[in-house]
Amino acid sequence: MNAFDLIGIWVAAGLTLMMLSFLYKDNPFFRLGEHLYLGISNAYIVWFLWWTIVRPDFIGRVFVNLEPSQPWTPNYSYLVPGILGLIMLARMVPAIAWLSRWALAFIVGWGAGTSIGPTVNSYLLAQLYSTFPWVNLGPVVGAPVGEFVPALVNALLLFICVFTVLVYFFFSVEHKGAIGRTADIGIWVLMVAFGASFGSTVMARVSLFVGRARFLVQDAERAGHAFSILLTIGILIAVIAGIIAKRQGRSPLEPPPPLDAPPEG
Amino acid sequence: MHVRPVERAVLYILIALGVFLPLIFPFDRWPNLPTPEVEAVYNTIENLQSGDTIMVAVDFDPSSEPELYPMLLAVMRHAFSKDLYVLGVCLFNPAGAGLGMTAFTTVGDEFGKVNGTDYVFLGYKPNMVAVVRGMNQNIGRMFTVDAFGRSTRGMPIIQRTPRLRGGIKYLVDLAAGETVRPWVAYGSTPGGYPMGAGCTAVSFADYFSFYQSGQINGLMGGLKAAAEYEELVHMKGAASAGMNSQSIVHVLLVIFILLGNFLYVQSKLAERRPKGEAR
Amino acid sequence: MTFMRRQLPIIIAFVLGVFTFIIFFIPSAASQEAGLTLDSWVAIISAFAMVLGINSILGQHIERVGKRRPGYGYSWVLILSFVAMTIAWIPWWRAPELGAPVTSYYPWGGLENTTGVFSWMFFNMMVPMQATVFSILAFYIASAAYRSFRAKSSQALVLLVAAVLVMLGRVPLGTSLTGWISPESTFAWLRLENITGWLLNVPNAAGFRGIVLGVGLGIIATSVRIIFGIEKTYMGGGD
Amino acid sequence: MRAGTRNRLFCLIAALAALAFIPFAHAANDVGSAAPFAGAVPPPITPRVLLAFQQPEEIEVRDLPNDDGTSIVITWRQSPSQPEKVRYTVYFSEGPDGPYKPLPFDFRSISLDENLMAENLQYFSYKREHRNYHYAIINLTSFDESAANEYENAMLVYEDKLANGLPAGPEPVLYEYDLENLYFKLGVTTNGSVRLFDLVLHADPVEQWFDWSKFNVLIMGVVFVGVILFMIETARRKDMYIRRIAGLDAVDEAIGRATEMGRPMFYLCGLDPMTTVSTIAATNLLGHVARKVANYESKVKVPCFDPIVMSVCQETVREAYFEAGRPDAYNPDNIFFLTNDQFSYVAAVNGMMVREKPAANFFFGYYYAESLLLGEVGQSTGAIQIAGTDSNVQIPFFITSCDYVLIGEELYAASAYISREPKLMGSIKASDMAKAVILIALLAGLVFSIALYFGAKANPQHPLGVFGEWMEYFMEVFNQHAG
Repeated sequence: MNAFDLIGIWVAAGLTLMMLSFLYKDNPFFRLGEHLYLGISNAYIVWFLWWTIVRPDFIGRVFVNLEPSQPWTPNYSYLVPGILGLIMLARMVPAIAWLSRWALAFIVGWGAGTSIGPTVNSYLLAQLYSTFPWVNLGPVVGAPVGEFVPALVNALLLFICVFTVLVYFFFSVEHKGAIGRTADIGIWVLMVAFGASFGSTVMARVSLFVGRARFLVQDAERAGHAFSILLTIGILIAVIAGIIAKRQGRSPLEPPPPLDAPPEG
Repeated sequence: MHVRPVERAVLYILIALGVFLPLIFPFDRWPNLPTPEVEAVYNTIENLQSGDTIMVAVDFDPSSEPELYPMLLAVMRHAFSKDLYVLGVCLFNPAGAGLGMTAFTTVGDEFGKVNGTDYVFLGYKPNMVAVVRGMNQNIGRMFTVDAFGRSTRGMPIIQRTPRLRGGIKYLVDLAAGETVRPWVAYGSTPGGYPMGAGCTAVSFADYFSFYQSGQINGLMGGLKAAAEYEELVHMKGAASAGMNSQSIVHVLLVIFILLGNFLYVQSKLAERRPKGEAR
Repeated sequence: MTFMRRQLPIIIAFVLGVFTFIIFFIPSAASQEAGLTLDSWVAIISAFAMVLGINSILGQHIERVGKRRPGYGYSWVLILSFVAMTIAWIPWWRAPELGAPVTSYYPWGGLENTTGVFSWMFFNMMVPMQATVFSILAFYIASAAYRSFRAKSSQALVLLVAAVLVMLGRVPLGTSLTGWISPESTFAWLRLENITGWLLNVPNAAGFRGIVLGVGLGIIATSVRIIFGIEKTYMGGGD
Repeated sequence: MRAGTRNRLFCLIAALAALAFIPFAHAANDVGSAAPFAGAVPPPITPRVLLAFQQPEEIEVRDLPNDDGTSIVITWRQSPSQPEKVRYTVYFSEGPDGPYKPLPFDFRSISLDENLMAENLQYFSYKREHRNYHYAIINLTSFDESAANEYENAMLVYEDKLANGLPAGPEPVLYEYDLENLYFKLGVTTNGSVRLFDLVLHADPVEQWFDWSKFNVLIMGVVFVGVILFMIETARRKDMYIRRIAGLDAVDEAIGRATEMGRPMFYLCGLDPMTTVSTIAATNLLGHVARKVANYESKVKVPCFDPIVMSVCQETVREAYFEAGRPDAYNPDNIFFLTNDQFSYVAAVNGMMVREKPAANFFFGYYYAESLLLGEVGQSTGAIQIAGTDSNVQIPFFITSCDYVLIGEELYAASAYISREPKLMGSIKASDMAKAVILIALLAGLVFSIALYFGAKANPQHPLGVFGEWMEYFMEVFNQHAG
């Protein structure tokens, strides 16, 4: 554990506690962490885009040969995205800002065009085909009762649920009478679906905090008890701030007086 | 419909305690009964003799660290407790290399193993297929430098196992993405060494078909499997504590929901009673 | 002149939209190649556009520092951390070629230099903060469940019951509540993990399938409005 | 001659033939063409189970349809004999009668119940009898790949030997397969030994210019696009009815409340880039919301996750202020970029929410795990929150933390609902008609399923004969194009 890693763990533990302090209330520590995080994440994204897209796909194809051992010829067709990219940057110059619409149209048109085929295929057809009862029942027809009956019940229930939920999404028809009742069943099915989905993700979310707690309790403690020291400092500061707040007659949970009023803008 | 600050504070403190206490004071009230696919990985490593070499592929990144990092620690502790030599590599993305370096050094120090002689972490290299094929043939040529920037030319562990084919007895691929299929197709099958895998709970179903078809001889899915592995190795660590926390927090949550409903029903009754009896 | 400002973008969107739609149906090598080339072109244009983003955020905070607006100290933190990390990844001097004995400490380079300053900042600043903000969800999922799972209406009751059942069915402590029902008996489906499995496989899958069918139609309708220039708000205009 | 003796005689003759075959096999090996591949020579005595295996009929080879001209496909009718552990395999050679070797790349042998033509609609049309036809796809480019692979490995070994001064032998050369005349033979194999059927198969792959397996996708897509354009035209003349969507009626209420309290509103377009259609829908809706904000002389802040989405939002809001007749009130600083990293974006937005205490929050577009972080913090600051997303998993989190939630398609109907523009309402009517068609197809599928169930009870092999096949074909028409 050389000094390089030791400082690293202390910084990581400190920033972890700073960001967790948001659970108590918004405080200067969280704000510091927030702005630090913004600066670093933007720098990381610029490196990531350069290292994984601009350098290999654009520079590597048009200007410089990145793998000297391989035969290489410049592919000038890749200048087109470069020019369109620069046109997009024309937005910063108000006089020719309208030029950027060409690049916008290119991207939005591409997005719309590429989505129709796969959407029909996997959003519509795949869901429709797997709702037909025979698809799930076909292979099970000959099976013994114990296996066949649950499959039959599930296949029919699946069909009814999809049917009613789809009826709920009708827009241009008044939800009254038969359609209204089917739509109501559809809402019930959606509620069960959302409840089940909510319940199934609790495990994943809790394991995230378990991961952080493990880092604090194991890795940070091993690096000179970083966790316990920083935690006590944090609690002390919170207590002192609470006392000052009480003396000024406002509850600790309110933010301090407008020493830093929200920036107008 | 608002949550009063006091309720919110009590809620958060209880959850924080529910997670921290099992980590600080480990206990095992609720055993994690091992499932066959996890036992398969354990038995393969358990049947190896000391002096054999295995490779651990750290193919995940910080976003799946909570589930796969404890699994990595458990497998490493098991391997070192049996005096196996361990090679490490990360072929998923550069962000995963850091986790591998920390795990290898932490568990290495725990067992007094020397970096370079008993274990080596080779770091990240892009273009997975070429790297796996190259390592099957000659590790030193593919990784001239390990993750710590030291040349692999003079390393005893590299001299002892110059290549994966015929060099290692087992491969464990802890995968957060699509790295199991290339490892099977270009590493384990042509190289002739058996392979096991670990994955997040979410992608357990996708990799189960590899286990059923026998391409991998064992599969560990999520934190629960890591806890089972720790149970088998009798070295209770982060995963078992994690599962205890999960149990506590889930039950806490159910209690809160019932409590919330109880208070809600009471407030509804209180509203109706004064109007009803008009005392 | 208005052709260049108004009609030409619509024509570009139309041509791109129809071309990418047609490629989907042509399996030949040339069309696959064209599809992949267009994908990487869009990625390159989006990468260039990031300059607009950096210009926007740095612009805001430099202005906040310049005008000494309240909270400008934090803007200093943002600007300095951005500059520090950007300097860290630009390879100022030639990196030592691979395998050469490591003489001096080489701090520059992005994540590929695992012992560089950039990697240090990534692993000790960005990753912990990312994991911590993500982990706050464990607290918010509790307060959201506590506040909103109240049996106000029959629908809310159904939402609450489904969530509780699935939660209990996922944890060893929970499933031990119905552990006494033997897995082989006819009542095996009453075991919590089987109920959870059923809830996720039938109502949950069916509910989302209905939504996805609706979303599919919505996506196609919106794409058509874009390609045929019926909905042009994305291009703004005015002049 | 009783069957038993006939069989034994047959096996005797076959064994003799196999014996005769052996020297030839060996000879071929010595000649050993320059192919770097020392294939596993089939052991001399083929086991009885392979000899007894009845050769399948109708073994044909042709170009693989709907592909880019790199693969051929061998199809054959299932053989009546069904022993276990016997699998089909394919051998190749570079001359019509040359030595037949296993394929150089890892070609998984096919078991007797695998690779049925009826199950792969990407290359075969759906027929019931296709249930007892097998297929094997051979991609000719993998010959060159495996040759390159062999060459690389050989070079590594060669350079290794040179580096250590060992005798390295001749320098390996990249073997060129002549893809025009490759000949194949179908065979059966069990634990290492193989028997090839003596039918020589050869075909030239052809590049298709239309993927017929996607024909159903094309028809449905074009018909639906036609209906949308038609409805948009007719919508100009007569007005349309749209059912009440609670979330969208609340938008006016939320804007009004924000103006009274003199506090800003936050509008988020989601975390997907501009190429995702739900982000396009979110920016369209921003245009209509911004026009109302301009009329109310209130302020809407739009923190963006993607720079292109930011530019589009700036254009949209400027256009809205222009149409509302107040171009001067437009302030581009209200629409700004934060970062493209998920959690620093959320931390920054949460910080702004707590400090500026907006009166209303709008979350439209596609969201990931951070939906609850935004919703919960917004809820704790007491803002009215309206969310609309098509990312299924995040809808429950918005339901527990927001006042109104638009589910899935309601987000796409939002801009039409609020603007009431006839051309947008037309496309809503079109998607309703498409939903009606889907419901009819589902009902037909239900009826067919019930009929097939009773048919299968009567005749498990061919439920309802030809009609049954037509019903199954109807359902397969709605099957997605795999791969």
